[in-house]
Amino acid sequence: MSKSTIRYSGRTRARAIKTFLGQFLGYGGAQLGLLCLVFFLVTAAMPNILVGPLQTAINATGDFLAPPSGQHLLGTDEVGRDVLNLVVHGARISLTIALLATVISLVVGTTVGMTAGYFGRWVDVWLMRLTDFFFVMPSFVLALVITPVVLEVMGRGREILGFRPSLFVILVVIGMTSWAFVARVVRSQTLSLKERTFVDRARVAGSSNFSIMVRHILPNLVPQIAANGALVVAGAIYVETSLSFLGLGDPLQPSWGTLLSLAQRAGAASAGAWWYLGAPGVCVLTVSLSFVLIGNALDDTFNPRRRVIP
Amino acid sequence: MSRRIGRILLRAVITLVMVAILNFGLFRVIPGDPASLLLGGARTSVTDEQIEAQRQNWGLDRPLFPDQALDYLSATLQGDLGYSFKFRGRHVADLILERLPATIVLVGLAQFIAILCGVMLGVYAGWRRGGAVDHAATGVSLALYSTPSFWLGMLLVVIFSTALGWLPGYGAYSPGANVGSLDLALDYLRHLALPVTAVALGLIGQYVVVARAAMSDVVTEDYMVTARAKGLTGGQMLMRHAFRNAMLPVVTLITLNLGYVVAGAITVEAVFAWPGIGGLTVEALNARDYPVLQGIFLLLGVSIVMANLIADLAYGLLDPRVRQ
Amino acid sequence: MLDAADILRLESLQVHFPIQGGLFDRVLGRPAGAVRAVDRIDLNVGRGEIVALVGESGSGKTTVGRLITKLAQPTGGKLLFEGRDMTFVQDLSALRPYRHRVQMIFQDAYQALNPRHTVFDIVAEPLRSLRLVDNRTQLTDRVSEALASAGLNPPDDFFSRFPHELSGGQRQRVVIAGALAVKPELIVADEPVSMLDVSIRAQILQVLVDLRDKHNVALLFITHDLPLAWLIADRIAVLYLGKLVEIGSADEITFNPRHPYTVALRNATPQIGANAGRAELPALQGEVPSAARVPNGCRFHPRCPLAFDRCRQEEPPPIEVGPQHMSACWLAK
Amino acid sequence: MIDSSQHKGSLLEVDGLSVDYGLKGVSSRAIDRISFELRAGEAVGLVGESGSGKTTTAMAIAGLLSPNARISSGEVRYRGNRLPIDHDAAMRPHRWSETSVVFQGAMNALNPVHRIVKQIAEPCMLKLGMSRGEANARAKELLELVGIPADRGAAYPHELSGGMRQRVMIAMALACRPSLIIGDEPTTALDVITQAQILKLLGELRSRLNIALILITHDLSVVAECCDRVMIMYSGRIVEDGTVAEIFAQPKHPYTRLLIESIPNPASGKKIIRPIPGDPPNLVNRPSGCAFHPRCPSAMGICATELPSLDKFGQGRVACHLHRSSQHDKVAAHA
Amino acid sequence: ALSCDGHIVRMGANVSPDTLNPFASYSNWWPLVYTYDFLVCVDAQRHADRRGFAKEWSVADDNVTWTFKIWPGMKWSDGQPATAKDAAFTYNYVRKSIGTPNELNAGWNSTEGMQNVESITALDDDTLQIVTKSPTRWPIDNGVMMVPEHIWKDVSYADARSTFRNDPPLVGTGPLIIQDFQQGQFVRLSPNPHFRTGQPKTAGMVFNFFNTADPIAQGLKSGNLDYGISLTASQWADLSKDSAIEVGQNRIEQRDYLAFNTASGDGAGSTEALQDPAFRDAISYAIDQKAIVERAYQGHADAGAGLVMPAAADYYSDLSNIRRHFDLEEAARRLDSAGYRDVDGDGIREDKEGNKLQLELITGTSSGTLEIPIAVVQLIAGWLGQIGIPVSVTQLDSGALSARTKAPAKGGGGWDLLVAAGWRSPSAHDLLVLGKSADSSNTSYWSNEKFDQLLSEVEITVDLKKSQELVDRAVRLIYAEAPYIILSYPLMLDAHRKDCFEGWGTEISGWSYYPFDRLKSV
Ligand SMILES: Nc1ncnc2c1ncn2[C@@H]1O[C@H](COP(=O)(O)OP(=O)(O)OP(=O)(O)O)[C@@H](O)[C@H]1O
Ligand SMILES: Nc1ncnc2c1ncn2[C@@H]1O[C@H](COP(=O)(O)OP(=O)(O)OP(=O)(O)O)[C@@H](O)[C@H]1O
Ligand SMILES: [Mg+2]
Ligand SMILES: [Mg+2]
Ligand code: NI
Repeated sequence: MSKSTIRYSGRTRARAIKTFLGQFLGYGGAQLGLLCLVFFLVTAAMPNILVGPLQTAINATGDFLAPPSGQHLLGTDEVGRDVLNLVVHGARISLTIALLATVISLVVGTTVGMTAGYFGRWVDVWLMRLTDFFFVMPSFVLALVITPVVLEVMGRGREILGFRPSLFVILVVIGMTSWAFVARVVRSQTLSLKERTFVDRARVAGSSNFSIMVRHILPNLVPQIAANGALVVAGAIYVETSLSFLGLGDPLQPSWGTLLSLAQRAGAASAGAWWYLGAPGVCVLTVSLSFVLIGNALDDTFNPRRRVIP
Repeated sequence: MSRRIGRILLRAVITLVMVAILNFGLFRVIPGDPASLLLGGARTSVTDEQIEAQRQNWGLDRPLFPDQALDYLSATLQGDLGYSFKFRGRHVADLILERLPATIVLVGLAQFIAILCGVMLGVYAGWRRGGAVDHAATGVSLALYSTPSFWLGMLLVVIFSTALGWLPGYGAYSPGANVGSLDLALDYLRHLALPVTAVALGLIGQYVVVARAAMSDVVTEDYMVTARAKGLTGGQMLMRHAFRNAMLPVVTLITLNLGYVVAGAITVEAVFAWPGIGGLTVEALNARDYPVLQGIFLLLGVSIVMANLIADLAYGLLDPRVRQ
Repeated sequence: MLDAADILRLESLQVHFPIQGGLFDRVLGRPAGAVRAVDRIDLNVGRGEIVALVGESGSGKTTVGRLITKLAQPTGGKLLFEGRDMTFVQDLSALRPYRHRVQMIFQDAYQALNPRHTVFDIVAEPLRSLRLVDNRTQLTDRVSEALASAGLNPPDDFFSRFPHELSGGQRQRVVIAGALAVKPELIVADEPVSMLDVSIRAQILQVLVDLRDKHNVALLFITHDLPLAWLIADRIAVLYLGKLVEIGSADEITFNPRHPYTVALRNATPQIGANAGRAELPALQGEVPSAARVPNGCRFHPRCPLAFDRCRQEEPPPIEVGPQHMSACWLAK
Repeated sequence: MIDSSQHKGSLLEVDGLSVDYGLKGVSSRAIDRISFELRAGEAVGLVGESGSGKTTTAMAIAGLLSPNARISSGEVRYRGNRLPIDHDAAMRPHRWSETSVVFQGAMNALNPVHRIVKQIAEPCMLKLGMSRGEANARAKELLELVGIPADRGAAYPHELSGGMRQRVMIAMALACRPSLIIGDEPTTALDVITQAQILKLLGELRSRLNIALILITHDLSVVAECCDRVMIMYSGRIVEDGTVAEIFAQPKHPYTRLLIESIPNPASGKKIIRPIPGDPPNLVNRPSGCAFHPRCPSAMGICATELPSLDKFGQGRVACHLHRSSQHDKVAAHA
Repeated sequence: ALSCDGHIVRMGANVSPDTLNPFASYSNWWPLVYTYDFLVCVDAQRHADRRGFAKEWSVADDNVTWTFKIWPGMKWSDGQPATAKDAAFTYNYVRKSIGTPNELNAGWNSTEGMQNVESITALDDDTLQIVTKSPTRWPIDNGVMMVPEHIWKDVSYADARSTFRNDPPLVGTGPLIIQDFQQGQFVRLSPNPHFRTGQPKTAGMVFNFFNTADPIAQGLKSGNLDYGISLTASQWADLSKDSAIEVGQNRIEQRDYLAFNTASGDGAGSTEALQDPAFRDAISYAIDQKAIVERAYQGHADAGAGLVMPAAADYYSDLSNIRRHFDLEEAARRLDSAGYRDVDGDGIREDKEGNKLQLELITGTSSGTLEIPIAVVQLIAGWLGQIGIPVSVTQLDSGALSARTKAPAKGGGGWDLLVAAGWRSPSAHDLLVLGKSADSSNTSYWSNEKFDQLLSEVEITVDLKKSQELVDRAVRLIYAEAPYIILSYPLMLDAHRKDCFEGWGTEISGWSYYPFDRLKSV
């Protein structure tokens, strides 16, 4: 009998995943978003195969700020590097930052929001004041504060998994500043979830607070988290870009944000170098749009109320 | 009702005190000594003694806690934000007040436009969910929502200023324009056009998304069926019954964003060289001008807390259920 | 009534939910109001006894159930389980043995099941949390057994279903199975059948009665339906605004009610066929007062057709009006 | 306008009405060829298991079906005229002034952000062309009528108890003096005392204003108390239709009989009555023949293959092979 | 474009004045120098037609007594007479603050150099005498701005160095008077009606300040600006195509350099190799200054060599006889022979302790007045990588950068390589201060007794020839030891429109101001 149960649940999961995927993929937005994302992921996975090694000033081949041509499909930058090459290589960092920062902020935000909402009272009051504070704090101020901390922790000049400290700074900053938003959403949802009878039932069944939070509340937060996750991704790419804009990027590993800020510093806008500004910008736009589309579709899929309306 | 207001006020006060305390600490953790930084920026030789003298002058040599912290708190309570390090001789409050109008005009106007257009579009899209307007509005607004607004700003400059030359791309006025001339207002408006567009376009997306979601929730509510059963026309149902209910989440967003009116759109202001709080923030940040940064941050904190306060109170007005 | 066989005793148990006082009130030390949801209730349940708790909506029935299952903390009085004082036990590890013996069937079967858990997980949850089984085989056996006894046959058909794949009656039975799986000695059943149509309703009642008959399980059956209470219970307790106004054997309460509120309840029950001799009393007037503003004197007096001056000033104590029949009314004697 | 005398006072005629719900491409028939007639001032109860299509029938008559519903056959006539129930705009003049609805959950059916007096006054202003002052006066009058002090009119829905909200809904339903009120389980969530008050009120108003009433409930005793006639629904079809007295005294359809038998009755002794075995049928693939046959204690071979039609039987109608005059003899012969 | 009707010169610049108080200000002094005169205008030493507060001056044979003749009948812009007493007041105001808690050492008018002053006195209204303790060029080199006594006599030291705002309109003796100042936005100047050689021809001048160069280039193109400075190479190239615009590039006193962290003990870099002159020498061969100028500066710089930049014409030498040439193989060879070999053959060299070399290069986000193009860093990292020394780059904002490059004793250090820039006056001391032991501007922490001695000798030398020789010795010494590798001397890129004004000069330098006051409408 135990075997049959395991078989059952295995089959159930598979069935649930299948119906979920079926519904999810039924949305045009989800298809489009996934398509874009897969495209960028592939790009990020093998930049060297697609456009050759990353160009720096030392192996740049083109003219300074040459407009798009057959040789340089997206033109060149102010040191003569091929913009297409830069954009393709930038995908990896930008996507990593966006995804990891999103994970950080979702984990922190969900934990804080759920704890505050579930325990209430003074835990709630102080956690939410803390949240308010991070809500108020401008991300770049935080970036300046924690840069030395991260450098200290990582050791000077070290790399972790091939990423340099400045990337970690950006990751941590985005993670830290964007969780407040998630925490608010999660908390309000938790407030209503914890009043559900099934939580009471779990308590009568002898479950601990931790297991109630993990087994009962968390799964019901999934639609919220999925929907907001998409917004956080868009926000993360955005913040990464503006941090680079303030000069906190890594000049040897250009992300799309760094490229935008380089373009700005080189005076691309007033010199009319639209390709230099446009290429990374369109990439940022496309990726965050595809996440928003996927998040929208996830929200629609998970939200039974939305499903009824055609 | 008064209980609710009391509770809301208490929360606001707690947040403000926390903002003030952390405000003090945070800016002192940032590496870089303002004295050496500023003096080092000069093209003259600076001796260590000079730096030390400057540190003394600014009180930076005293222990962070409690001396500097208490000084800061007591002065802040008295409304004295101190003098700027960088712009020597200027009261921080003066500096901020000087820049505030430009930011409020820019972001305020952009918010106004975005709220107007975004809410209208979003409400209509949610009302006719699945329709042509819905698809178009949602698509465009999602795209706008995902666009970094400073990039949008740069594009606008490249297109409308550099390439077409229709509108000025930078600053708030034409250099050398005569003060007091009637054209000045027109000139100001022309300069305002592009930055306002950039900020507003970025915001519209948010409003459309939220208003649409709220509206499509409201449409499924049972009282909308009641309204239909009563024989109301579509317009009557929308205006009399759906709109006010759909406004609840939108009001939250509006007030949250209103808090940011003060902070300005830092990156957009940088792109357009708009003389607002955003520019001041960047300058103060580079110079480690603690008093100014603290002032801006305090202002931001206060305005966000106030905005939350307004949100809570407005909620009470819109939704009688939370008035208890 | 000091029956040694009593499994549960409530001694002047009360719950006052504070009405959140505002900042100004707190500063000024003004006392904030309280919802007197349950107001000094004395009640005992014997082993293998079915006691029905009836009353209007909002009279505090569910709250009594939540007190017994330790989901709410009483603000006064005592909760004795087998003579042991459980009033202040709150620690999870100390509560576990109690949870093992006292279970609750929740009012709303749609709310009480986590939509993301399978039936198996739902029923197995208390077994796992209370560590009642050692291995997977045992667990599966216990779950099947519980589902089967709640009338869900064959059990493995339901293991992998999610709540939304069940009909209302099946859901209600899953909730019941969850409580039964623990093999408790006392079940608080909160309106387990109010939302069901007659056919499913009868099926579930039968299961509960069987439990008592076969396993000597005690049952606190909460309902607002007097005929239903009569049908299933040995004794009936009538609750009005958080206070027990009458208690007695099922037949006594049904056919010989001594409190005007019980009479009103009985009269209001719609019946099929000719309703001979129904209008003993004029119908009740007015709304149920809020539990936050309990009237002085007898709390029923504003709506009582028989109220007189004493009712408005003094609260009547419970008076013995028959064998095991108490009524809190000045007119009961 | 067709001469009303032609219709012998019949107010509403439902003729072969079927409604399908489309869900993710699968369409399921919620009600199937329902026909009945309602006279002015008559109260009819609609009873059946959960999911048998009671709400769907009511909403179809009121033209308030949800967007994924489709009327696949039949029509509804009101005072002899066809009602455009699938056309929102065309229905509009009819709404509330002729047919009003008391929705299942009064909690959600009232707009939470408007004062109740405003919500009651709204149809008066729109339908009867009253001024705001007149409408408010009328709203207060209506509130008094349903037993709510007029000064409570300034309250918001959440400030009222469930019973009061239900009465506000009823007051609202009466606002335009309709000829037909549809009450969809107006008392399910209420306790017996409040329920009794509301039912009494409805009964009084009905006789005073000659309003026809369709009362949906799963509680047979409620029907017994305040209806003239009952229609029993099972799996999207009407299986029996007759006067209250007749049906409770002599149920013909086995389902009706089981339903009535399972009501506890102190007079008949303390005994839990054997429930109807089995589960309600699935809408997407209904059992062939009579939908009740898998659970029917007196099912015959024919029940599994042939759908019994709703035929006149005695004073009412019944859809069962046991009670078809032609079939009757066969059954007898069988035995 | 806007019409030229206003006859107001519209300037675009990117560093905004911090305050108009010369005792407190130290950022952009451009607008201030139009209003206040130096005693001897810096231009005056090279351009005969430029004069400062003093019309002429002389020094006695003892080399310590200086006599200055103030312009007779000169007036402050408010009409009050401007005399030698005002000059004496200004100097003594600063001098007397020495040793007080509020010593005036913060702004342009600073006590620097005053320790060497014996006395400053106004002999009469037209004559000022300065006596120094030892021979020095300070009396004519100093940058103290002459302020009117009748306004400043009541200002306390504490106020003067911090909160006194000196609100416009100012009172000065310069050609253009600041009338209006909006922090971070603009400064408006109008002609001084009492200017000693007659009122300037234009109707005034407006400085507009921007944080980036984009608005400046844009303003020039659209005709909203007449003059713009700090342009990027791309903008400059773009503007040079416009026929209404004339672009220019000028030598300035900035040098962009690569510094090694030569500290040992606290604050040392990741490897002791940095302290080894042979290692630094070898690396110098791997830096191609010509390529840097071509690629990173797009030609708008002079290739770096020694400490002295070409703009400091008095001391410049291209060091041709000792200059290292770019040769990666040579660099590798020298590394090998100095003991930094790739022993384990993984392409990365090890230091003498056997640790793999991995250098951290730090650089700022904005550095000096002219930014260092980020391509410089890419090139350096690339070349070092090619000779087996991997380099990681950390970009820091200016605050963090200054914190990390502080002296180890003050908590700085811990980095390996630094790419930075400095803009100093072309005086002998400022040129050499980069190598002075324990000086805050010596970011390599390099310390050499001989160099320090040469520097202190230079400080008390009045004779140009002699100081040139001393400077040359010091420059060669530090070049050989290579704590710094000078990368380039960037050129300042500017442009002006030709349609409204004429009389634009050709030369611009941090220490001479561009003669905008002499512009005339077309
Ligand atoms: N957590 C709480 N805080 C404040 N008041 C509460 C709380 N829980 C219940 N009450 C109040 O206590 C009273 C009794 O509620 P309870 O749920 O016990 O009623 P009930 O008899 O179960 O009603 P029903 O038949 O509707 O289920 C009500 O007035 C209710 O509003
Ligand atoms: N919007 C809908 N979309 C799809 N199916 C629906 C929809 N509304 C109702 N149904 C289905 O149609 C059938 C009839 O529903 P209806 O609401 O008419 O039942 P009911 O008799 O009123 O039941 P209850 O007593 O539970 O209110 C049910 O099986 C239900 O699941
Ligand atoms: Mg209850
Ligand atoms: Mg229904
Ligand atoms: Ni023009």
